[in-house]
Amino acid sequence: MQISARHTDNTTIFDVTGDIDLANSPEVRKALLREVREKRTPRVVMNLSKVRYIDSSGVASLVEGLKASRDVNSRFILFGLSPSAREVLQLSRLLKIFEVYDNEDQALSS
Amino acid sequence: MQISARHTDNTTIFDVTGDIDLANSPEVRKALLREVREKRTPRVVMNLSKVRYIDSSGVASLVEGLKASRDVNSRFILFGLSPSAREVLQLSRLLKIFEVYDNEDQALSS
Amino acid sequence: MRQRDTKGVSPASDDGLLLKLELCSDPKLLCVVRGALERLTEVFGFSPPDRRSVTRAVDEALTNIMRHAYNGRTDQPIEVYCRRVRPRVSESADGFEILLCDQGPAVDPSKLRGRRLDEIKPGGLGLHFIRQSMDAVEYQREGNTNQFRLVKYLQPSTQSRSS
Amino acid sequence: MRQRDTKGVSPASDDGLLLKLELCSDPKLLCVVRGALERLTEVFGFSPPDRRSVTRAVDEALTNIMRHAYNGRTDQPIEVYCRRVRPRVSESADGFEILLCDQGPAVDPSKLRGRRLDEIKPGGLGLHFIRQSMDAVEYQREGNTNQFRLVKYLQPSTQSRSS
Ligand SMILES: Nc1ncnc2c1ncn2[C@@H]1O[C@H](COP(=O)(O)OP(=O)(O)O)[C@@H](O)[C@H]1O
Ligand SMILES: Nc1ncnc2c1ncn2[C@@H]1O[C@H](COP(=O)(O)OP(=O)(O)O)[C@@H](O)[C@H]1O
Repeated sequence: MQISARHTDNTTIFDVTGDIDLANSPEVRKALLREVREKRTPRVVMNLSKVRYIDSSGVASLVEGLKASRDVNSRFILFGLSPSAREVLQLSRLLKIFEVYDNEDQALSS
Repeated sequence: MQISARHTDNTTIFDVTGDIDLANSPEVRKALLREVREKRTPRVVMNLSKVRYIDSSGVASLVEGLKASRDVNSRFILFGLSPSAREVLQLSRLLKIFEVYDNEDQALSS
Repeated sequence: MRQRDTKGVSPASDDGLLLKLELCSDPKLLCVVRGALERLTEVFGFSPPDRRSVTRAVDEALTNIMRHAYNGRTDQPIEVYCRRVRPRVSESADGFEILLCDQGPAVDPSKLRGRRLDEIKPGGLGLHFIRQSMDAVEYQREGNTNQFRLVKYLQPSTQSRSS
Repeated sequence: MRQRDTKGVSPASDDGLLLKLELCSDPKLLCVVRGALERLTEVFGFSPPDRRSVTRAVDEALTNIMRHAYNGRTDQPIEVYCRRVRPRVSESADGFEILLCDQGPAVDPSKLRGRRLDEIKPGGLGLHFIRQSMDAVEYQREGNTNQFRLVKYLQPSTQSRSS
Protein backbone atom coordinates (compact mmCIF):
# COMPACT_ATOMS: atom_id res chain seq x y z
CA MET A 1 0.00 0.00 0.00
CA GLN A 2 1.22 3.48 -0.87
CA ILE A 3 -0.43 6.72 0.17
CA SER A 4 0.51 10.13 -1.21
CA ALA A 5 -1.11 13.55 -1.01
CA ARG A 6 -1.97 16.24 -3.57
CA HIS A 7 -2.95 19.70 -2.36
CA THR A 8 -5.25 22.15 -4.20
CA ASP A 9 -7.05 25.16 -2.75
CA ASN A 10 -8.74 24.02 0.41
CA THR A 11 -8.54 20.39 -0.55
CA THR A 12 -6.15 17.52 0.02
CA ILE A 13 -6.49 14.45 -2.17
CA PHE A 14 -4.98 11.22 -0.89
CA ASP A 15 -4.05 8.79 -3.66
CA VAL A 16 -3.95 5.28 -2.22
CA THR A 17 -2.51 2.35 -4.19
CA GLY A 18 -2.86 -1.27 -3.07
CA ASP A 19 -4.99 -3.06 -0.53
CA ILE A 20 -5.86 -1.48 2.81
CA ASP A 21 -5.66 -4.13 5.53
CA LEU A 22 -4.38 -4.71 9.04
CA ALA A 23 -0.79 -4.37 7.78
CA ASN A 24 -1.23 -0.73 6.80
CA SER A 25 -4.56 0.69 8.01
CA PRO A 26 -2.76 2.40 10.95
CA GLU A 27 -0.76 4.33 8.35
CA VAL A 28 -3.94 5.42 6.56
CA ARG A 29 -5.51 6.42 9.87
CA LYS A 30 -2.46 8.50 10.83
CA ALA A 31 -2.35 10.35 7.49
CA LEU A 32 -6.08 11.08 7.68
CA LEU A 33 -6.11 12.30 11.26
CA ARG A 34 -3.09 14.53 10.71
CA GLU A 35 -4.79 16.13 7.73
CA VAL A 36 -8.16 16.58 9.38
CA ARG A 37 -7.25 17.34 13.01
CA GLU A 38 -3.87 19.00 12.85
CA LYS A 39 -3.82 20.69 9.45
CA ARG A 40 -7.55 21.39 9.57
CA THR A 41 -7.85 20.97 5.80
CA PRO A 42 -11.46 21.93 4.93
CA ARG A 43 -11.93 19.11 2.38
CA VAL A 44 -10.13 15.74 2.47
CA VAL A 45 -10.70 13.44 -0.50
CA MET A 46 -9.68 9.78 -0.67
CA ASN A 47 -8.89 8.48 -4.16
CA LEU A 48 -9.58 4.76 -3.79
CA SER A 49 -9.60 3.91 -7.51
CA LYS A 50 -6.34 1.96 -7.16
CA VAL A 51 -7.50 0.12 -4.04
CA ARG A 52 -8.92 -3.30 -4.71
CA TYR A 53 -9.52 -4.50 -1.18
CA ILE A 54 -10.39 -2.83 2.13
CA ASP A 55 -10.73 -4.89 5.29
CA SER A 56 -12.60 -4.06 8.49
CA SER A 57 -9.57 -2.29 9.95
CA GLY A 58 -9.42 -0.15 6.80
CA VAL A 59 -13.10 0.69 7.20
CA ALA A 60 -12.38 1.58 10.83
CA SER A 61 -9.68 4.03 9.70
CA LEU A 62 -12.08 5.65 7.25
CA VAL A 63 -14.72 5.92 9.99
CA GLU A 64 -12.18 7.65 12.22
CA GLY A 65 -11.42 10.09 9.44
CA LEU A 66 -15.12 10.78 9.00
CA LYS A 67 -15.73 11.28 12.70
CA ALA A 68 -12.74 13.60 13.03
CA SER A 69 -13.93 15.67 10.09
CA ARG A 70 -17.42 15.94 11.61
CA ASP A 71 -15.79 17.15 14.84
CA VAL A 72 -14.08 20.02 13.07
CA ASN A 73 -16.86 20.67 10.56
CA SER A 74 -14.80 19.78 7.50
CA ARG A 75 -15.67 17.46 4.62
CA PHE A 76 -14.46 13.91 4.10
CA ILE A 77 -15.07 12.42 0.66
CA LEU A 78 -14.40 9.04 -1.00
CA PHE A 79 -14.27 8.24 -4.69
CA GLY A 80 -13.36 5.36 -7.01
CA LEU A 81 -14.66 2.48 -4.89
CA SER A 82 -13.89 -1.01 -6.22
CA PRO A 83 -16.67 -3.63 -6.05
CA SER A 84 -15.04 -5.06 -2.94
CA ALA A 85 -14.69 -1.66 -1.25
CA ARG A 86 -18.31 -0.87 -2.02
CA GLU A 87 -19.44 -4.22 -0.62
CA VAL A 88 -17.51 -3.73 2.58
CA LEU A 89 -19.10 -0.33 3.24
CA GLN A 90 -22.49 -1.84 2.43
CA LEU A 91 -21.92 -4.72 4.86
CA SER A 92 -20.96 -2.14 7.50
CA ARG A 93 -24.11 -0.12 6.69
CA LEU A 94 -21.79 2.84 6.14
CA LEU A 95 -22.24 3.39 2.41
CA LYS A 96 -24.89 6.06 3.03
CA ILE A 97 -22.95 7.68 5.85
CA PHE A 98 -19.95 8.55 3.69
CA GLU A 99 -19.95 11.06 0.85
CA VAL A 100 -19.12 8.77 -2.06
CA TYR A 101 -18.52 9.75 -5.71
CA ASP A 102 -17.63 7.78 -8.80
CA ASN A 103 -14.60 9.79 -9.90
CA GLU A 104 -12.35 12.72 -9.07
CA ASP A 105 -14.23 15.29 -11.16
CA GLN A 106 -17.48 14.57 -9.39
CA ALA A 107 -15.75 14.51 -6.01
CA LEU A 108 -14.10 17.90 -6.58
CA SER A 109 -17.12 19.64 -8.07
CA SER A 110 -19.33 18.47 -5.21
CA MET B 1 -8.81 -19.18 -19.13
CA GLN B 2 -11.42 -18.47 -21.78
CA ILE B 3 -10.79 -18.54 -25.51
CA SER B 4 -13.26 -17.28 -28.10
CA ALA B 5 -13.00 -16.56 -31.82
CA ARG B 6 -13.97 -13.63 -34.03
CA HIS B 7 -13.96 -14.07 -37.81
CA THR B 8 -13.38 -11.32 -40.37
CA ASP B 9 -12.41 -11.71 -44.03
CA ASN B 10 -9.57 -14.17 -44.17
CA THR B 11 -8.76 -13.69 -40.55
CA THR B 12 -9.65 -15.34 -37.25
CA ILE B 13 -8.92 -13.47 -34.05
CA PHE B 14 -8.71 -15.50 -30.85
CA ASP B 15 -9.50 -13.50 -27.73
CA VAL B 16 -7.90 -15.18 -24.75
CA THR B 17 -8.72 -14.16 -21.19
CA GLY B 18 -6.78 -15.40 -18.16
CA ASP B 19 -3.48 -17.15 -17.67
CA ILE B 20 -2.25 -19.80 -20.11
CA ASP B 21 -0.65 -22.63 -18.16
CA LEU B 22 -0.51 -26.41 -17.96
CA ALA B 23 -4.19 -26.51 -16.94
CA ASN B 24 -5.40 -25.10 -20.25
CA SER B 25 -2.59 -24.90 -22.81
CA PRO B 26 -3.90 -28.13 -24.50
CA GLU B 27 -7.15 -26.25 -25.13
CA VAL B 28 -5.28 -23.33 -26.72
CA ARG B 29 -3.24 -25.76 -28.84
CA LYS B 30 -6.37 -27.54 -30.04
CA ALA B 31 -8.15 -24.34 -31.01
CA LEU B 32 -5.06 -23.09 -32.87
CA LEU B 33 -4.38 -26.29 -34.78
CA ARG B 34 -8.02 -26.67 -35.81
CA GLU B 35 -8.01 -23.14 -37.19
CA VAL B 36 -4.67 -23.41 -38.97
CA ARG B 37 -4.63 -27.03 -40.18
CA GLU B 38 -8.26 -27.95 -40.66
CA LYS B 39 -9.93 -24.66 -41.50
CA ARG B 40 -6.85 -23.35 -43.30
CA THR B 41 -7.60 -19.80 -42.19
CA PRO B 42 -5.05 -17.59 -44.00
CA ARG B 43 -4.40 -15.34 -40.99
CA VAL B 44 -4.74 -16.35 -37.35
CA VAL B 45 -4.33 -13.62 -34.76
CA MET B 46 -3.98 -14.15 -31.01
CA ASN B 47 -5.27 -11.32 -28.84
CA LEU B 48 -3.21 -11.75 -25.67
CA SER B 49 -4.04 -8.38 -24.12
CA LYS B 50 -6.11 -10.06 -21.37
CA VAL B 51 -3.48 -12.71 -20.68
CA ARG B 52 -1.21 -11.90 -17.78
CA TYR B 53 0.83 -15.07 -17.59
CA ILE B 54 2.01 -17.67 -20.11
CA ASP B 55 4.02 -20.68 -18.94
CA SER B 56 6.35 -22.91 -20.97
CA SER B 57 3.49 -25.20 -22.00
CA GLY B 58 1.62 -22.14 -23.29
CA VAL B 59 4.69 -21.09 -25.25
CA ALA B 60 4.85 -24.64 -26.63
CA SER B 61 1.24 -24.33 -27.84
CA LEU B 62 2.03 -21.05 -29.57
CA VAL B 63 5.10 -22.62 -31.19
CA GLU B 64 2.92 -25.44 -32.48
CA GLY B 65 0.53 -22.92 -33.96
CA LEU B 66 3.42 -21.11 -35.61
CA LYS B 67 4.91 -24.28 -37.05
CA ALA B 68 1.54 -25.45 -38.36
CA SER B 69 0.95 -22.09 -40.03
CA ARG B 70 4.39 -22.23 -41.65
CA ASP B 71 3.53 -25.71 -42.97
CA VAL B 72 0.44 -24.38 -44.75
CA ASN B 73 1.91 -21.01 -45.64
CA SER B 74 -0.53 -18.99 -43.57
CA ARG B 75 0.18 -16.23 -41.07
CA PHE B 76 0.22 -16.48 -37.31
CA ILE B 77 0.24 -13.22 -35.37
CA LEU B 78 0.35 -12.23 -31.69
CA PHE B 79 -0.60 -8.92 -30.13
CA GLY B 80 -1.07 -7.36 -26.69
CA LEU B 81 1.73 -9.15 -24.86
CA SER B 82 1.92 -8.48 -21.12
CA PRO B 83 5.35 -7.89 -19.56
CA SER B 84 5.37 -11.50 -18.39
CA ALA B 85 4.36 -12.90 -21.80
CA ARG B 86 7.05 -10.81 -23.47
CA GLU B 87 9.66 -12.01 -20.99
CA VAL B 88 8.76 -15.64 -21.53
CA LEU B 89 9.16 -15.37 -25.29
CA GLN B 90 12.43 -13.55 -24.77
CA LEU B 91 13.70 -16.27 -22.42
CA SER B 92 12.74 -18.84 -25.08
CA ARG B 93 14.55 -16.79 -27.75
CA LEU B 94 11.28 -16.81 -29.66
CA LEU B 95 10.36 -13.13 -29.54
CA LYS B 96 11.91 -12.50 -32.94
CA ILE B 97 10.47 -15.67 -34.47
CA PHE B 98 6.85 -14.65 -33.90
CA GLU B 99 5.07 -11.78 -35.65
CA VAL B 100 4.28 -9.59 -32.64
CA TYR B 101 2.30 -6.33 -32.62
CA ASP B 102 1.29 -3.96 -29.87
CA ASN B 103 -2.44 -3.83 -30.58
CA GLU B 104 -5.25 -5.12 -32.79
CA ASP B 105 -5.12 -2.26 -35.30
CA GLN B 106 -1.45 -2.84 -36.00
CA ALA B 107 -1.93 -6.60 -36.15
CA LEU B 108 -4.79 -6.34 -38.65
CA SER B 109 -3.20 -3.70 -40.90
CA SER B 110 0.01 -5.70 -41.09
CA MET C 1 2.00 -37.12 3.84
CA ARG C 2 -0.83 -39.62 3.86
CA GLN C 3 -1.36 -40.22 7.58
CA ARG C 4 -3.90 -38.25 9.53
CA ASP C 5 -2.28 -35.76 11.82
CA THR C 6 -3.11 -35.01 15.40
CA LYS C 7 -5.69 -32.42 14.55
CA GLY C 8 -7.77 -34.95 12.66
CA VAL C 9 -7.28 -32.98 9.48
CA SER C 10 -5.74 -34.95 6.67
CA PRO C 11 -3.03 -33.53 4.46
CA ALA C 12 -3.09 -32.66 0.78
CA SER C 13 -5.06 -34.89 -1.59
CA ASP C 14 -6.92 -36.98 1.03
CA ASP C 15 -10.46 -36.24 1.86
CA GLY C 16 -11.14 -33.31 -0.41
CA LEU C 17 -8.27 -31.14 0.78
CA LEU C 18 -7.49 -28.59 -1.91
CA LEU C 19 -4.83 -26.52 -0.24
CA LYS C 20 -3.17 -26.12 3.11
CA LEU C 21 -1.34 -22.94 4.10
CA GLU C 22 0.97 -22.48 7.05
CA LEU C 23 2.04 -18.97 7.93
CA CYS C 24 3.07 -16.90 10.89
CA SER C 25 0.82 -14.30 12.42
CA ASP C 26 2.28 -11.34 10.51
CA PRO C 27 -0.32 -8.97 9.00
CA LYS C 28 2.00 -8.54 6.00
CA LEU C 29 1.05 -12.08 4.98
CA LEU C 30 -2.68 -11.37 4.82
CA CYS C 31 -2.37 -10.26 1.20
CA VAL C 32 -0.58 -13.52 0.36
CA VAL C 33 -3.49 -15.58 1.66
CA ARG C 34 -5.95 -13.36 -0.21
CA GLY C 35 -3.92 -13.88 -3.39
CA ALA C 36 -4.24 -17.64 -3.00
CA LEU C 37 -7.91 -17.57 -1.99
CA GLU C 38 -8.96 -15.30 -4.85
CA ARG C 39 -7.66 -17.87 -7.31
CA LEU C 40 -8.75 -20.96 -5.39
CA THR C 41 -12.33 -19.75 -5.10
CA GLU C 42 -12.32 -19.04 -8.84
CA VAL C 43 -11.03 -22.54 -9.61
CA PHE C 44 -13.67 -23.92 -7.25
CA GLY C 45 -16.38 -22.29 -9.35
CA PHE C 46 -17.63 -19.36 -7.29
CA SER C 47 -19.04 -16.22 -8.92
CA PRO C 48 -16.94 -13.05 -8.59
CA PRO C 49 -19.03 -11.68 -5.68
CA ASP C 50 -18.85 -15.02 -3.86
CA ARG C 51 -15.08 -15.17 -4.42
CA ARG C 52 -14.78 -11.77 -2.80
CA SER C 53 -17.03 -12.85 0.08
CA VAL C 54 -15.05 -15.99 0.87
CA THR C 55 -11.72 -14.19 0.54
CA ARG C 56 -12.96 -11.41 2.81
CA ALA C 57 -14.22 -13.86 5.44
CA VAL C 58 -10.90 -15.70 5.55
CA ASP C 59 -8.99 -12.42 5.70
CA GLU C 60 -11.11 -11.12 8.58
CA ALA C 61 -10.84 -14.41 10.48
CA LEU C 62 -7.03 -14.29 10.12
CA THR C 63 -7.01 -10.65 11.21
CA ASN C 64 -8.94 -11.63 14.35
CA ILE C 65 -6.50 -14.44 15.10
CA MET C 66 -3.55 -12.06 14.74
CA ARG C 67 -5.17 -9.38 16.90
CA HIS C 68 -7.09 -11.34 19.51
CA ALA C 69 -5.64 -14.86 19.75
CA TYR C 70 -2.04 -13.71 19.41
CA ASN C 71 -2.40 -10.13 20.70
CA GLY C 72 -0.42 -8.68 17.82
CA ARG C 73 2.57 -11.04 18.12
CA THR C 74 3.76 -11.62 14.56
CA ASP C 75 5.69 -14.88 14.96
CA GLN C 76 2.93 -17.29 15.97
CA PRO C 77 1.73 -20.22 13.85
CA ILE C 78 -1.49 -20.23 11.82
CA GLU C 79 -2.76 -23.05 9.61
CA VAL C 80 -5.41 -22.70 6.94
CA TYR C 81 -7.03 -25.80 5.41
CA CYS C 82 -9.23 -25.40 2.34
CA ARG C 83 -11.31 -28.41 1.36
CA ARG C 84 -14.28 -29.44 -0.71
CA VAL C 85 -17.19 -30.76 1.35
CA ARG C 86 -20.17 -32.75 0.13
CA PRO C 87 -23.54 -31.04 0.07
CA ARG C 88 -25.66 -31.06 3.20
CA VAL C 89 -29.21 -32.34 2.95
CA SER C 90 -30.45 -28.78 2.60
CA GLU C 91 -27.84 -27.86 -0.03
CA SER C 92 -27.73 -28.90 -3.62
CA ALA C 93 -24.11 -28.23 -4.39
CA ASP C 94 -20.64 -28.81 -2.97
CA GLY C 95 -19.29 -26.55 -0.30
CA PHE C 96 -15.96 -24.83 0.20
CA GLU C 97 -14.71 -25.26 3.76
CA ILE C 98 -11.93 -23.27 5.36
CA LEU C 99 -10.53 -24.37 8.70
CA LEU C 100 -8.35 -21.81 10.48
CA CYS C 101 -6.20 -23.12 13.33
CA ASP C 102 -4.23 -21.16 15.90
CA GLN C 103 -2.45 -22.04 19.15
CA GLY C 104 -3.68 -19.06 21.14
CA PRO C 105 -5.58 -19.32 24.45
CA ALA C 106 -9.09 -20.77 24.31
CA VAL C 107 -11.74 -18.28 23.22
CA ASP C 108 -14.81 -17.59 25.31
CA PRO C 109 -17.52 -18.15 22.67
CA SER C 110 -19.75 -15.53 24.32
CA LYS C 111 -17.13 -12.93 23.40
CA LEU C 112 -17.34 -13.85 19.73
CA ARG C 113 -19.83 -11.19 18.84
CA GLY C 114 -19.66 -8.06 16.76
CA ARG C 115 -21.03 -4.74 17.92
CA ARG C 116 -24.41 -3.38 16.85
CA LEU C 117 -24.29 -1.89 13.37
CA ASP C 118 -26.51 1.12 14.09
CA GLU C 119 -23.66 3.15 15.52
CA ILE C 120 -21.00 4.89 13.49
CA LYS C 121 -17.78 3.87 15.13
CA PRO C 122 -14.58 2.12 14.18
CA GLY C 123 -14.03 -1.59 14.98
CA GLY C 124 -16.29 -4.51 15.73
CA LEU C 125 -17.03 -5.27 12.08
CA GLY C 126 -14.95 -8.38 11.35
CA LEU C 127 -17.34 -10.99 12.71
CA HIS C 128 -20.25 -9.33 10.92
CA PHE C 129 -18.39 -9.57 7.64
CA ILE C 130 -17.57 -13.22 8.27
CA ARG C 131 -21.13 -14.19 9.22
CA GLN C 132 -22.66 -12.22 6.36
CA SER C 133 -20.27 -13.78 3.85
CA MET C 134 -20.44 -17.45 4.78
CA ASP C 135 -23.16 -20.11 5.07
CA ALA C 136 -21.68 -21.65 8.22
CA VAL C 137 -19.32 -20.27 10.87
CA GLU C 138 -18.24 -22.42 13.82
CA TYR C 139 -15.71 -22.18 16.60
CA GLN C 140 -14.24 -25.22 18.33
CA ARG C 141 -11.40 -25.84 20.78
CA GLU C 142 -9.45 -29.03 19.95
CA GLY C 143 -6.65 -29.75 22.41
CA ASN C 144 -4.43 -26.64 22.34
CA THR C 145 -5.86 -25.44 19.07
CA ASN C 146 -8.58 -22.94 18.26
CA GLN C 147 -10.43 -23.99 15.13
CA PHE C 148 -12.60 -21.61 13.16
CA ARG C 149 -14.57 -23.40 10.48
CA LEU C 150 -16.13 -21.43 7.63
CA VAL C 151 -18.24 -22.98 4.88
CA LYS C 152 -19.75 -21.53 1.74
CA TYR C 153 -21.87 -23.59 -0.65
CA LEU C 154 -21.69 -23.14 -4.39
CA GLN C 155 -25.43 -22.42 -4.57
CA PRO C 156 -26.18 -21.08 -1.14
CA SER C 157 -29.71 -21.45 0.12
CA THR C 158 -31.52 -18.16 0.41
CA GLN C 159 -32.26 -18.77 4.08
CA SER C 160 -28.60 -19.05 5.03
CA ARG C 161 -27.77 -15.74 3.34
CA SER C 162 -30.20 -13.65 5.31
CA SER C 163 -28.16 -13.73 8.51
CA MET D 1 3.73 -26.95 15.05
CA ARG D 2 7.13 -26.12 16.56
CA GLN D 3 8.97 -29.44 16.20
CA ARG D 4 11.16 -30.14 13.20
CA ASP D 5 9.54 -32.65 10.90
CA THR D 6 11.15 -35.62 9.21
CA LYS D 7 12.29 -33.64 6.22
CA GLY D 8 14.44 -31.35 8.31
CA VAL D 9 12.30 -28.41 7.32
CA SER D 10 10.79 -26.51 10.19
CA PRO D 11 7.21 -25.29 10.18
CA ALA D 12 5.83 -21.78 10.15
CA SER D 13 7.61 -19.08 12.11
CA ASP D 14 10.80 -21.03 12.92
CA ASP D 15 13.93 -20.48 11.02
CA GLY D 16 12.80 -17.86 8.53
CA LEU D 17 9.85 -19.78 7.13
CA LEU D 18 7.44 -17.31 5.58
CA LEU D 19 4.85 -19.64 4.11
CA LYS D 20 4.25 -23.32 3.54
CA LEU D 21 1.81 -24.59 0.95
CA GLU D 22 0.50 -28.13 0.60
CA LEU D 23 -1.42 -29.00 -2.52
CA CYS D 24 -2.18 -31.94 -4.74
CA SER D 25 -0.65 -32.30 -8.18
CA ASP D 26 -3.57 -30.78 -10.07
CA PRO D 27 -2.58 -28.22 -12.75
CA LYS D 28 -5.71 -26.23 -11.83
CA LEU D 29 -3.92 -25.27 -8.61
CA LEU D 30 -0.92 -23.71 -10.37
CA CYS D 31 -2.69 -20.35 -10.55
CA VAL D 32 -3.36 -20.52 -6.81
CA VAL D 33 0.34 -20.88 -6.04
CA ARG D 34 1.15 -18.06 -8.47
CA GLY D 35 -1.43 -15.88 -6.70
CA ALA D 36 0.32 -16.48 -3.38
CA LEU D 37 3.85 -16.10 -4.78
CA GLU D 38 3.09 -12.84 -6.60
CA ARG D 39 2.11 -11.26 -3.30
CA LEU D 40 4.76 -12.95 -1.16
CA THR D 41 7.59 -11.82 -3.45
CA GLU D 42 6.17 -8.29 -3.32
CA VAL D 43 6.06 -8.36 0.49
CA PHE D 44 9.61 -9.74 0.47
CA GLY D 45 10.77 -6.67 -1.43
CA PHE D 46 11.46 -7.86 -4.97
CA SER D 47 11.08 -5.55 -7.96
CA PRO D 48 8.18 -6.32 -10.34
CA PRO D 49 10.43 -8.15 -12.87
CA ASP D 50 12.01 -10.21 -10.08
CA ARG D 51 8.58 -11.04 -8.68
CA ARG D 52 7.59 -12.35 -12.08
CA SER D 53 10.84 -14.32 -12.36
CA VAL D 54 10.45 -16.05 -9.03
CA THR D 55 6.76 -16.76 -9.60
CA ARG D 56 7.57 -18.18 -13.04
CA ALA D 57 10.36 -20.40 -11.70
CA VAL D 58 8.11 -21.85 -9.00
CA ASP D 59 5.30 -22.37 -11.50
CA GLU D 60 7.58 -24.18 -13.95
CA ALA D 61 9.09 -26.34 -11.21
CA LEU D 62 5.59 -27.35 -10.09
CA THR D 63 4.60 -28.05 -13.70
CA ASN D 64 7.61 -30.35 -14.01
CA ILE D 65 6.68 -32.19 -10.83
CA MET D 66 3.12 -32.70 -12.08
CA ARG D 67 4.26 -33.87 -15.51
CA HIS D 68 7.46 -35.78 -14.81
CA ALA D 69 7.51 -36.86 -11.15
CA TYR D 70 3.81 -37.73 -11.06
CA ASN D 71 3.23 -38.46 -14.74
CA GLY D 72 0.09 -36.36 -14.91
CA ARG D 73 -1.61 -37.92 -11.86
CA THR D 74 -3.56 -35.09 -10.23
CA ASP D 75 -3.97 -36.45 -6.68
CA GLN D 76 -0.36 -36.64 -5.50
CA PRO D 77 1.11 -34.50 -2.69
CA ILE D 78 3.34 -31.48 -3.23
CA GLU D 79 4.78 -29.23 -0.55
CA VAL D 80 6.19 -25.76 -1.11
CA TYR D 81 8.26 -24.04 1.59
CA CYS D 82 9.13 -20.36 1.20
CA ARG D 83 11.74 -18.98 3.55
CA ARG D 84 14.12 -16.10 4.05
CA VAL D 85 17.79 -17.09 3.96
CA ARG D 86 20.76 -15.10 5.15
CA PRO D 87 23.11 -13.65 2.54
CA ARG D 88 25.94 -15.82 1.23
CA VAL D 89 29.47 -14.44 1.38
CA SER D 90 29.18 -13.34 -2.22
CA GLU D 91 25.75 -11.73 -1.73
CA SER D 92 24.94 -8.51 0.04
CA ALA D 93 21.25 -9.06 0.70
CA ASP D 94 18.82 -11.67 2.00
CA GLY D 95 17.63 -14.43 -0.25
CA PHE D 96 14.22 -15.92 -0.94
CA GLU D 97 14.34 -19.71 -0.90
CA ILE D 98 11.67 -22.01 -2.25
CA LEU D 99 11.84 -25.71 -1.48
CA LEU D 100 9.54 -27.92 -3.57
CA CYS D 101 8.99 -31.46 -2.29
CA ASP D 102 7.33 -34.36 -4.06
CA GLN D 103 7.04 -38.11 -3.37
CA GLY D 104 7.70 -39.27 -6.93
CA PRO D 105 10.48 -41.66 -7.96
CA ALA D 106 14.04 -40.42 -7.66
CA VAL D 107 15.16 -38.23 -10.53
CA ASP D 108 18.27 -39.02 -12.57
CA PRO D 109 20.06 -35.66 -12.33
CA SER D 110 21.59 -36.16 -15.76
CA LYS D 111 18.06 -35.99 -17.20
CA LEU D 112 17.46 -32.58 -15.64
CA ARG D 113 18.44 -30.61 -18.68
CA GLY D 114 16.52 -28.49 -21.11
CA ARG D 115 16.91 -28.76 -24.87
CA ARG D 116 19.08 -26.42 -26.92
CA LEU D 117 17.37 -23.10 -27.55
CA ASP D 118 18.47 -22.68 -31.17
CA GLU D 119 15.66 -24.84 -32.50
CA ILE D 120 12.07 -23.74 -32.85
CA LYS D 121 10.10 -26.52 -31.28
CA PRO D 122 7.64 -26.92 -28.47
CA GLY D 123 8.72 -28.21 -25.04
CA GLY D 124 11.99 -28.36 -23.18
CA LEU D 125 11.78 -24.77 -21.93
CA GLY D 126 10.85 -25.14 -18.27
CA LEU D 127 14.30 -25.77 -16.81
CA HIS D 128 15.73 -22.92 -18.90
CA PHE D 129 13.16 -20.56 -17.42
CA ILE D 130 13.94 -21.77 -13.91
CA ARG D 131 17.73 -21.46 -14.28
CA GLN D 132 17.49 -18.08 -15.99
CA SER D 133 15.17 -16.76 -13.28
CA MET D 134 16.94 -17.89 -10.13
CA ASP D 135 20.37 -17.44 -8.54
CA ALA D 136 20.59 -21.05 -7.32
CA VAL D 137 18.80 -24.21 -8.43
CA GLU D 138 19.51 -27.54 -6.72
CA TYR D 139 18.04 -31.01 -6.74
CA GLN D 140 18.37 -33.41 -3.83
CA ARG D 141 16.83 -36.77 -2.89
CA GLU D 142 15.99 -36.98 0.83
CA GLY D 143 14.52 -40.35 1.83
CA ASN D 144 11.44 -40.77 -0.36
CA THR D 145 11.27 -37.12 -1.22
CA ASN D 146 12.53 -35.17 -4.22
CA GLN D 147 13.58 -31.70 -3.15
CA PHE D 148 14.06 -28.87 -5.61
CA ARG D 149 15.62 -25.85 -4.00
CA LEU D 150 15.40 -22.46 -5.71
CA VAL D 151 16.99 -19.29 -4.34
CA LYS D 152 16.85 -15.70 -5.48
CA TYR D 153 18.73 -12.91 -3.70
CA LEU D 154 17.28 -9.46 -3.28
CA GLN D 155 20.28 -7.89 -5.02
CA PRO D 156 21.55 -10.70 -7.18
CA SER D 157 25.20 -10.61 -8.19
CA THR D 158 25.67 -9.91 -11.89
CA GLN D 159 27.61 -13.11 -12.34
CA SER D 160 24.74 -15.33 -11.15
CA ARG D 161 22.34 -13.69 -13.60
CA SER D 162 24.32 -14.44 -16.72
CA SER D 163 23.45 -18.15 -16.76
N1 LIG E 1 -9.91 -15.28 16.77
C1 LIG E 1 -10.38 -14.71 17.89
N2 LIG E 1 -9.85 -15.01 19.08
C2 LIG E 1 -10.30 -14.44 20.20
N3 LIG E 1 -11.30 -13.52 20.23
C3 LIG E 1 -11.87 -13.16 19.07
C4 LIG E 1 -11.44 -13.73 17.84
N4 LIG E 1 -12.20 -13.21 16.87
C5 LIG E 1 -13.04 -12.34 17.45
N5 LIG E 1 -12.87 -12.30 18.78
C6 LIG E 1 -13.63 -11.49 19.75
O1 LIG E 1 -14.81 -10.99 19.10
C7 LIG E 1 -14.84 -9.54 19.14
C8 LIG E 1 -15.48 -8.99 17.85
O2 LIG E 1 -14.62 -9.25 16.74
P1 LIG E 1 -14.77 -8.41 15.41
O3 LIG E 1 -16.21 -8.35 15.02
O4 LIG E 1 -13.86 -8.99 14.41
O5 LIG E 1 -14.34 -6.91 15.77
P2 LIG E 1 -12.98 -6.34 16.38
O6 LIG E 1 -11.94 -7.37 16.08
O7 LIG E 1 -12.78 -5.04 15.64
O8 LIG E 1 -13.22 -6.15 17.83
C9 LIG E 1 -13.41 -9.14 19.33
O9 LIG E 1 -13.30 -7.87 19.94
C10 LIG E 1 -12.87 -10.27 20.21
O10 LIG E 1 -13.22 -10.05 21.57
N1 LIG F 1 10.49 -32.60 -11.45
C1 LIG F 1 11.04 -33.43 -12.37
N2 LIG F 1 11.06 -34.75 -12.16
C2 LIG F 1 11.59 -35.57 -13.08
N3 LIG F 1 12.15 -35.16 -14.23
C3 LIG F 1 12.18 -33.85 -14.50
C4 LIG F 1 11.64 -32.92 -13.58
N4 LIG F 1 11.82 -31.68 -14.10
C5 LIG F 1 12.43 -31.85 -15.28
N5 LIG F 1 12.66 -33.14 -15.54
C6 LIG F 1 13.35 -33.67 -16.73
O1 LIG F 1 14.01 -32.60 -17.39
C7 LIG F 1 13.55 -32.49 -18.75
C8 LIG F 1 13.53 -31.05 -19.20
O2 LIG F 1 12.54 -30.34 -18.48
P1 LIG F 1 11.96 -28.98 -19.04
O3 LIG F 1 13.09 -28.10 -19.43
O4 LIG F 1 11.04 -28.42 -18.00
O5 LIG F 1 11.16 -29.33 -20.37
P2 LIG F 1 9.92 -30.32 -20.60
O6 LIG F 1 9.28 -30.52 -19.26
O7 LIG F 1 9.05 -29.60 -21.58
O8 LIG F 1 10.52 -31.57 -21.17
C9 LIG F 1 12.20 -33.16 -18.76
O9 LIG F 1 11.83 -33.64 -20.03
C10 LIG F 1 12.38 -34.28 -17.74
O10 LIG F 1 13.01 -35.41 -18.32
